[in-house]
Amino acid sequence: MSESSAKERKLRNPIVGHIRALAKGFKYLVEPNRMTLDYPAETMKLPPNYRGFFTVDDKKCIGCSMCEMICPPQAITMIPRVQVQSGQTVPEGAGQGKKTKRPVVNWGRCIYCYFCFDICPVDAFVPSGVHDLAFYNDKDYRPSYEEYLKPPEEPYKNSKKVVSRPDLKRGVGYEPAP
Amino acid sequence: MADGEGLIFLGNLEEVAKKSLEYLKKKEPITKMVSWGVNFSLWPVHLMTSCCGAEFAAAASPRFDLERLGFLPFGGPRQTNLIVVEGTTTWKMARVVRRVYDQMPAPKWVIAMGACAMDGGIFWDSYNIVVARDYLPVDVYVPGCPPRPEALARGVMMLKEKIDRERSNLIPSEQR
Amino acid sequence: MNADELKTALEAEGAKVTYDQKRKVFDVFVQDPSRIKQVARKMLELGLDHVVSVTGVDYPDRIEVIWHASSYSVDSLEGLVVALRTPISKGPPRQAYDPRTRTYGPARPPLPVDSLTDVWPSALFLEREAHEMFGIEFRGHPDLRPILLSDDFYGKWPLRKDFTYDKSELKVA
Amino acid sequence: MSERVYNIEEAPNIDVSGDRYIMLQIGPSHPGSGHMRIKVWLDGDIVVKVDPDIGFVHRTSEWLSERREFIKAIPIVERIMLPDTIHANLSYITTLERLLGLEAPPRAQYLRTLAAEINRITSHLYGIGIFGIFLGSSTVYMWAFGDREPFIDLMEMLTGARITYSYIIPGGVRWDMPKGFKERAEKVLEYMEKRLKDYDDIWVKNPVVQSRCVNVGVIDKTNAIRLGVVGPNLRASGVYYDTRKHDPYAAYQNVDFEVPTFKNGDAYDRLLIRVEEIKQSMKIIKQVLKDMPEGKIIDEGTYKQLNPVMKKVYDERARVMFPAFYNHMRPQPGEATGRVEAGRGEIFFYLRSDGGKYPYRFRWVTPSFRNLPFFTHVAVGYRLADLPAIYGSVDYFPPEADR
Repeated sequence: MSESSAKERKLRNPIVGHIRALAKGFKYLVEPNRMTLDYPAETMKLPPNYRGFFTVDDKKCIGCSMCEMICPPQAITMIPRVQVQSGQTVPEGAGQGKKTKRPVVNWGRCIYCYFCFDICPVDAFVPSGVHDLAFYNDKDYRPSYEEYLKPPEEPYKNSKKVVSRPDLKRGVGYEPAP
Repeated sequence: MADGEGLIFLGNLEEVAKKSLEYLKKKEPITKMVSWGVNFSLWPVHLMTSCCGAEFAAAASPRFDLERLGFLPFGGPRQTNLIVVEGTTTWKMARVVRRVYDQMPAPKWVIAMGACAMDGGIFWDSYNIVVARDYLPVDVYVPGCPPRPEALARGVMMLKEKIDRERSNLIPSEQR
Repeated sequence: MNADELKTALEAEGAKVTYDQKRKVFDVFVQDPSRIKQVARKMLELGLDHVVSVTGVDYPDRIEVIWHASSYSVDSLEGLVVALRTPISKGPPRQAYDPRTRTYGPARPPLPVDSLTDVWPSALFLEREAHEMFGIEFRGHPDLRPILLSDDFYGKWPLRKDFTYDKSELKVA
Repeated sequence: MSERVYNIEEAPNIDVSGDRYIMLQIGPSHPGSGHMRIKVWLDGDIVVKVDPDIGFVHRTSEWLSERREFIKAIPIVERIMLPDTIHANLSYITTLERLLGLEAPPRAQYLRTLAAEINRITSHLYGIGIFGIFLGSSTVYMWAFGDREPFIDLMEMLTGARITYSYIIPGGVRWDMPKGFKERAEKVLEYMEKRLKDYDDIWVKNPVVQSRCVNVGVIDKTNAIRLGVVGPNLRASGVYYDTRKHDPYAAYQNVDFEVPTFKNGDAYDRLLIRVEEIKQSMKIIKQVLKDMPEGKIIDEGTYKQLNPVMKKVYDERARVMFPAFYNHMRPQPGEATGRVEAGRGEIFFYLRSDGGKYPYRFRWVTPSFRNLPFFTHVAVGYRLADLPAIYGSVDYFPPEADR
């Protein structure tokens, strides 16, 4: 024990303590600092690197399966790409090459670690900016490839977009998003 | 009420009272009022099954303050009508959760919060993990690992919509 | 007392000591499990006063039990984690899964080794965990009930490499 | 202020089987945090024996990690210690780097220290808030959880997640400090310093708290060492020990900070020490922000393996993408250990590789689990009404203990 300078604590006199605690409580009663986000009316616009729901850029993806390999909960599955750019549908299994596979994410199992983003050799994943979704049943969170390509819709479109900022008085304050 | 509405006042007093009660339960102003009441008193059990409990606590804290939506964690299961499965449940815990669920009075709802409760999450292939829908009737799934408090708020609001949509079944029948 | 002095002191007890500073491994290997308590007493005497972890490593022919000890009271040892390691040989291999009766062969009996809880009381729960996960029977341990898992898995020793389980046997209610 | 009735040495040997003692089960569903069943044997209302029944959140992290690639254990260990995710991540990566023979560049080390200290503050505020619930004060729960939010916002800006950061990777960190982070952090620290004075009045030096915590749950120095207590609980008993000082990792040898210790080892000291540590963490954060060296955030060897697209992303957005070898990391056969001081105490890692794709043995011990023998002793001899104060002051986090 090289430094054994244990601190001596000072206990506060109970009467003084009660008065100071009450005074402090009273101060916050007349001067409350609210940091509440009025959620459905105001929604947060999160920093650009926030890890929320995401989609894949169909043009960039080369179907290499790296994301499937690194996904820790195995939420990504590579499926044969059925729909091509022009909108025409090719039968499943047509064109056996590597490039015909595309990743699909099971939202129920995804842990939003973004390892897939970082292992992707062509940087094909795109964050959607949406982070608050919920589903009614267990079929909804397993999208097909077409559903997955569309970025998830923001739930409250008419809400006020705000960003948080540090506030010296109440800790977290909000200002309208740029 | 198979006899039709006109025959409510047939029979002795007890029967009439019973029948009219059944009739009123299905009527719009009553169900609307009950649904409104239930919607703003969704008290979840304070049962942190796992680490999503930290975000559950954050959702009850001043910044997100789900008490605005009538969502107030309660200690005893007898006063509650919502159970939030917060993340992973193990075999040992699932039996406890089921027991707590059975103790809750009807009507009751279940929110599966977090990837582990929905589909196993990162622990999906563990021998000790059970997903929520295997032992409880889940109403709303909230994805995330852990979900943001906003996502939980959205889950609660979706549950409210669901309660309002199915409000005709809200009042339980005679047998509990 | 520094790492080199500790090394000589423990080698005098008949242990094989290796020290790798880069990987932070200070390894005290005792070939004979019956001498483990004696070495542990010596370690306690030298100032390694608490246990950080007790665990096993399952090899094909043996299970090695490792106590990681460290010090709060001796200044120069505080940066060290000393691993006290001893092998116990496994019994006959376990019978395989029988699909007809849908059962496994009887679980391999726990392997005995001396408990060090009377030397280091801080090993109490750690040894209990190692017993549950590896089926190491710590002789002299006051309480070897399962701690982390439900009773369904007791006797199956999950962290051994031959662990198998049948999910259909488990029920919530 | 209650006095201890039973002697701590003789108490565990009392035979509780007779009619004299009542067994009371508390939990697993209880109005505090987490769940663990505590079986308590009472003589009248005096606790004679405590038997914690844990394992309700045992998620088999060791078993799973031995069946996954090395890189996939990062999210697993994080989810186990939710209030201390960075520390779990850091301890695993420190050990893995020793096994791989990698070393992170100075800037990455500083960023790790920065993240770890911000996380320590949120972790202690979490503990203080939960302690408030146990003592029946929802005010301090609201305060502490509210004041966690500015720090969580900082981490969100730095790492891109609220709680599960997955920020530290072998050889460095994933993102550089974004623009405007420093100014924001300074503002948050200023706010917190002011706020800590208010905490003194309303909670820490409140006579109600003093009367419930002083001389309750005392554990002296000898017993604390004997039972292997870790973290703030150890230092509250007067043992000067901190892994950051005694086994330095990241950039801790370059920053100047004190390790606060207290003498009495009761519930009140365990509360005070957390407040003191918040102050020290803020001191470290200020230094780290001031001295942050320039340079890469990933080691040269890993940087060279990035493909041109990834290098472009690194230059434009200061984001490290993973080279392909992360998918199949194969360290040399051998073993390594690592220790990190998390908010609740010391995390210990032991990794063994046989040269294969998966760890041969993945062993880790979390602080809460190591505090269990202490927990069986600390409440003995006090009244049942003191149990919430003692349990709350230990800052026990069940999912962390069960792993």
